[in-house]
Amino acid sequence: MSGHGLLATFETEAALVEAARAVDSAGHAIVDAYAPYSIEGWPALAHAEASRVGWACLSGGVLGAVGGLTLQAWTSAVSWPLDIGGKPVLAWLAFIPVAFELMVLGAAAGAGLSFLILSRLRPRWRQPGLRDTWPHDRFVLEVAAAGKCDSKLPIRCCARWVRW
Amino acid sequence: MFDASTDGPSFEAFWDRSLRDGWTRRSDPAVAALHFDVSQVPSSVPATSRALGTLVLIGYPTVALLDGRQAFNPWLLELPDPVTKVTWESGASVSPATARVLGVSDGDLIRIAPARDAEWASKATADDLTVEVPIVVQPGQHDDVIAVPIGYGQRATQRFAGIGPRWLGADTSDRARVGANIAPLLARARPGEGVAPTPVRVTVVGRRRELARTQDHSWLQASGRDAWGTEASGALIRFAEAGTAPRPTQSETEPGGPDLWPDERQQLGPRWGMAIDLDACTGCSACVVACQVENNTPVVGRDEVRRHREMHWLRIDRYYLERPSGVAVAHQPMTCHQCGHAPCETVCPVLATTRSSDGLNQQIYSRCVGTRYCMNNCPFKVRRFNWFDYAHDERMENLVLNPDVTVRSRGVAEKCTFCVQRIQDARLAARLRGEEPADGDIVPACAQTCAASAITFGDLNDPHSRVRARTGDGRAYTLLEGLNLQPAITYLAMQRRDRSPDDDVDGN
Amino acid sequence: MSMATDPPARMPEASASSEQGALTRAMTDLGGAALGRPLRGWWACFAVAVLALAVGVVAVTYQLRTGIGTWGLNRSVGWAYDITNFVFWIGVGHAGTLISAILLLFRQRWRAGVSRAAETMTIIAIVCAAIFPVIHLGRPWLMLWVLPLPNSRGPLWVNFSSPLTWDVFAILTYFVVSLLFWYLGLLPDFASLSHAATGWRRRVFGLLSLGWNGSLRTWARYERTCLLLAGLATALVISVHSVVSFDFAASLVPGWHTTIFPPYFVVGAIFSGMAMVLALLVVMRRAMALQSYVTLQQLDAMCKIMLATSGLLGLAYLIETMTALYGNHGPDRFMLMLRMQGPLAAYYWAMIACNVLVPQLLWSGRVRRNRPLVFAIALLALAGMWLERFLIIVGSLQRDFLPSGWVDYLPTRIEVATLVGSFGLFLVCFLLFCRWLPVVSIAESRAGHRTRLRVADR
Amino acid sequence: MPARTLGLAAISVAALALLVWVLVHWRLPGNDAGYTPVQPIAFSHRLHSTDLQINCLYCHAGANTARYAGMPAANVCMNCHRFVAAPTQAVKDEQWRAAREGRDVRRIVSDAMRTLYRAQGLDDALRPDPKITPQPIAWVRVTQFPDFAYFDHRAHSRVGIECQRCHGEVQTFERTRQDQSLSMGSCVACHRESNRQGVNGMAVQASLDCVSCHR
Repeated sequence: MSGHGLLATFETEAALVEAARAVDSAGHAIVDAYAPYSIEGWPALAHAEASRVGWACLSGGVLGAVGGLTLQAWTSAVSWPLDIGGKPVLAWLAFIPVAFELMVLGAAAGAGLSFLILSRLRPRWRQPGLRDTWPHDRFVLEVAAAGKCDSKLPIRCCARWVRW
Repeated sequence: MFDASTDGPSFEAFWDRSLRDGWTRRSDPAVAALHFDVSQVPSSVPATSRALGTLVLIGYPTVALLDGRQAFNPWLLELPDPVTKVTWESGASVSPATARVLGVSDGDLIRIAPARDAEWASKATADDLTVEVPIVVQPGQHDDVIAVPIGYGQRATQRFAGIGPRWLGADTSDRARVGANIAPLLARARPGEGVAPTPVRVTVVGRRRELARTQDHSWLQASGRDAWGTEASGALIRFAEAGTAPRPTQSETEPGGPDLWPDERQQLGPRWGMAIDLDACTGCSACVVACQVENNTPVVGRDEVRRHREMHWLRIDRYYLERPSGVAVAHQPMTCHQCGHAPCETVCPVLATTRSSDGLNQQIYSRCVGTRYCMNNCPFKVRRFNWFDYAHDERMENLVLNPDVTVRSRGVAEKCTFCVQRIQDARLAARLRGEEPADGDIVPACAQTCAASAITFGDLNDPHSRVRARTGDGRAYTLLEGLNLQPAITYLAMQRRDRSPDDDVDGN
Repeated sequence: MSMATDPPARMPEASASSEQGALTRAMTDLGGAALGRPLRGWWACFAVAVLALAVGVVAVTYQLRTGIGTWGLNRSVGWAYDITNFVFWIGVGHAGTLISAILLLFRQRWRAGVSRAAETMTIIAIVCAAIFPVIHLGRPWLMLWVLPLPNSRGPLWVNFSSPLTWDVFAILTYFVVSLLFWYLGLLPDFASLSHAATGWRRRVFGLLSLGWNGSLRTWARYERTCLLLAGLATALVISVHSVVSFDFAASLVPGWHTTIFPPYFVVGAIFSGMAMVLALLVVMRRAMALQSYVTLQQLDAMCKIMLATSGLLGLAYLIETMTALYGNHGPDRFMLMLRMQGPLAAYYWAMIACNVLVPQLLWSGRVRRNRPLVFAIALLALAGMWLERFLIIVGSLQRDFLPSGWVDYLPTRIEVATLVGSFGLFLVCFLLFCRWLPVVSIAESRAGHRTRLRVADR
Repeated sequence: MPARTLGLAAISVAALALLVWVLVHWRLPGNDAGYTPVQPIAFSHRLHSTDLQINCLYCHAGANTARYAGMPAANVCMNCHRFVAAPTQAVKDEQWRAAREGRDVRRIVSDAMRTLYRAQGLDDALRPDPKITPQPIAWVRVTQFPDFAYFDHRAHSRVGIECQRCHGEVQTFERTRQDQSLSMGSCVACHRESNRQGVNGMAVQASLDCVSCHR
């Protein structure tokens, strides 16, 4: 994607939110914002898509539980059914703890991995783009500009144009 | 060699025999076995009243060492005495009352010296003759008697006194020899009369030597905090009241109700089982040694037995019961019950112990990782653990190992297998003949050795087998029925007519 | 609106406002140690911890070379110090998950200051715990056999009916999820530290931050992920110690075979974990000058949790007693009598004192504010919980069904040294954490500032 | 093509090659199939079994009657090798050479046979040589079960399982090797299969109990 964007820096959360509202109502697209902590209600404000982490979590959990039950049933009853204390080979009651743990493991792995992948987080020797100049104690708004640098943006702050 | 040998007059015969046996016997005056003339021992103790500290010493041969001729055998040194359950020691048994008077308990060292009034004991020799032995409090013993096994304290036992794993915590204090020799005290008694009860002086040393004992709790009576143990084990061995027939007994709860799961495994083949007649069992412990020899069970040494790590797969529990007529003693051989619903199997994470198609609880050493969970969960506590590598470094010693039984490495659990190697061999032999093994074809080492034929082994699924017949006996019961373990061992309860106190002490 | 026609190389510096000043201060305060600021008394503590660890390493090495026989176990008591320590450390670990997960779900704001330390403690405690089931094996080099891995033995799998197998999965899951949760919490802080640091620290922290750039989209996703993980961890915190208790409850040893164990173990775990967190925080707060982040109010809240769990524990002990008395079941009554009067009676009463009686002092607000006293109570609680596990394990094993199997147990020096070593390992890891990572979450502290400012605005 | 793409392609090829290698050579721990040690005498099963049609049981006499098939003692070899001391071609060459040189035919002893004779303290003419101490031939064991597993040849030969089922096409081996993994898995797989399909059309009961092999 190529185009222009504006990075505006604010000193307070309130200023950021205010500017974002103004930018949004002026019809400009908010690309993202950068903050030292999470701001409540931001996804609604920036029209961000619903997170897919929850679905990944659910899928991981289902996969873990089903996989766990299958593993146990297959190894105990199909692959090599052994007589253990005279109990049935398909002692499903005894399979619950491991299936439960694998469900939790799968769900956690689903949530964690999907978060990292969706957020494009991975070990990097060089920090990408903004990361190096992002001040850890300030707030930055990133707005996409449809046309040229002279687009009128309702932001009263120090800002700079970037090109990407 | 032939000159020194004792194998007959002809060299030809000597040569053939030596070649066949692979060994020959030399008569060496230095190690000539002493033979104890048991017939010389009077049948009862003269009941004379004695001053405090003066007791009558009786030297008795133990079933393991006899008069000491077998003191060169570590298997027998580690064999628990049938009554005292002491190993690796010649403990001085005294009655509980005498122990109270002396102010001693198990393991307290006492010094036994010739009585002052013994005309033959001069001051000097009396000191030489003094022996130090630990106390064993023995219920049912005569108050005036101190009984010490003979045959111990031989210099040759030095070789085995220190047997056992070497490690930081190993107790090396008493590796001189096994037990103390009381023969000099006895031999000097009444010249010409042989071995006789000897009046001795007993002094308390004030030190202790912990007994290497395989059983610490022995009473079947209900008393305070041990009440439940009593309840459980009181059912194990039933002393019938006079004149009544013993009924099959039950443990602390009702016998197992309906199973939680359907028993879907109908056994088509055999189910090996054992019936043990407690009335026939004399506690002689030959089965214990037989099992040890057959199954390559290591001798662990005095220090390890003290730590309660003896490895015997088969043990004989000994219980006391206070009866009006005195203390009754009961023996109960105890080994793996090959449970149908084995608690050990359920808990093993790596499937090292599972149930075989012929109802054996199979323990696979090569699979065991050593969690010891099976040992914890075994209600009979018959599982054993290889706490160390009980080394078999010496090639000559390895020749006594049974090649049909795996030598277990460090860190694995083991237990009685019903001599599965014999079962497998017998089955294979029968199959090669084109048939199944007949009842009595398979004899485990313990059953083979039992002089009283107290142990019957066979197929519980065979309606005509002897073991099946014994399970139908009126005395038959199984242990801990409330746990619904479905054990393969059936006990035939002891029947004892209770004597009245007026009965003759020596009668039976 | 001012617009820079010539973009500067770095963002223009903004003047310090109150909010921004607070944010920056949080950064420098909390990241101080990580950025190389020396800590008071750290080296002394570290030396002691390393010494304890060395003792343990020597003991374990010797034991692994020689055999489990170097422990005082015997034919009846197959578990003692090993599994006691295992259950103890797993229990200690529970506080971290509780604080970071359950309190997050319940939106307890006060957890922010203490969650990082508690979570770290959890992870270290799981490691300390996991060592014991491994070294307690007769043949530890075969430990992978407890996992259902492909093999050439048939293939021969594992026994999924065994509580030990459940344990393996529970502990592994618990460790992975806790580690994930902990690392996710550290991500924003790594980014901040990388920004503030120079040289190799900047590189390392940057690598660890996975390229975190504070994007609010990521933040939103992050919060959602944390919430999901908190929900999962809550289920875990209940399940893990329940599964650990199944080791006992699912067996048939009298004194183990009890349905009350799962809740009883979980409550005990939280109790001991809170005690450990309190003991650590009381010291850290003073040594690292964290008074404005770890407040008295937070310590007070944790004391109250300890008090509540102590009450629940007392209730569990009482229920055990009542069940035994009313149940008319021989084994239960026997175990009760044995605990109260048997060879380990002193342990039992010491446990009651440490776990039930002494914590009652926390009813008093003055006691809760007295930090040395809280520290002492916490240490006693830890001792009491260790005793409880020891009593359950050894006390039950040494007197089970047949009197002929009754055998007493005495630990060896090797076992005691292993316990000392596990504390050494714990302290070494925790001290390293204090030295190299922010002990209080920077991001959460900033969010806390924001909340406080908002409240002040209104 | 830019260097970056080339590099990526090279890495992909290398990774693929590695994957193929791993898949081909993949074996689980404990699998000793293919073990072919060098023996003190270059004994050829192909020569003896295929070319000369000597029955397996002639040397491994225990396979039908005992737990162990057994290794033949040197005197079993001597039943033939008292007379056969060298390959036919070598003997023929010597005859031809002797005829050409007009001398008596010398006894030819191959290196392998010399080893065999020396092991029994014999010289080339099969006379006892007092200078040589007889030493058993130190054959390197190829198929070895671990000490904790027990295998009985009788039970298997009784139902007519051929030697080749476990030992491979031994009669074609120049140097003896372990043909199959003989891991526990291979035993169990064969037992399962035999229970399903029988052996030589006969129904069998091949036990899957652990104690069949582990005691």
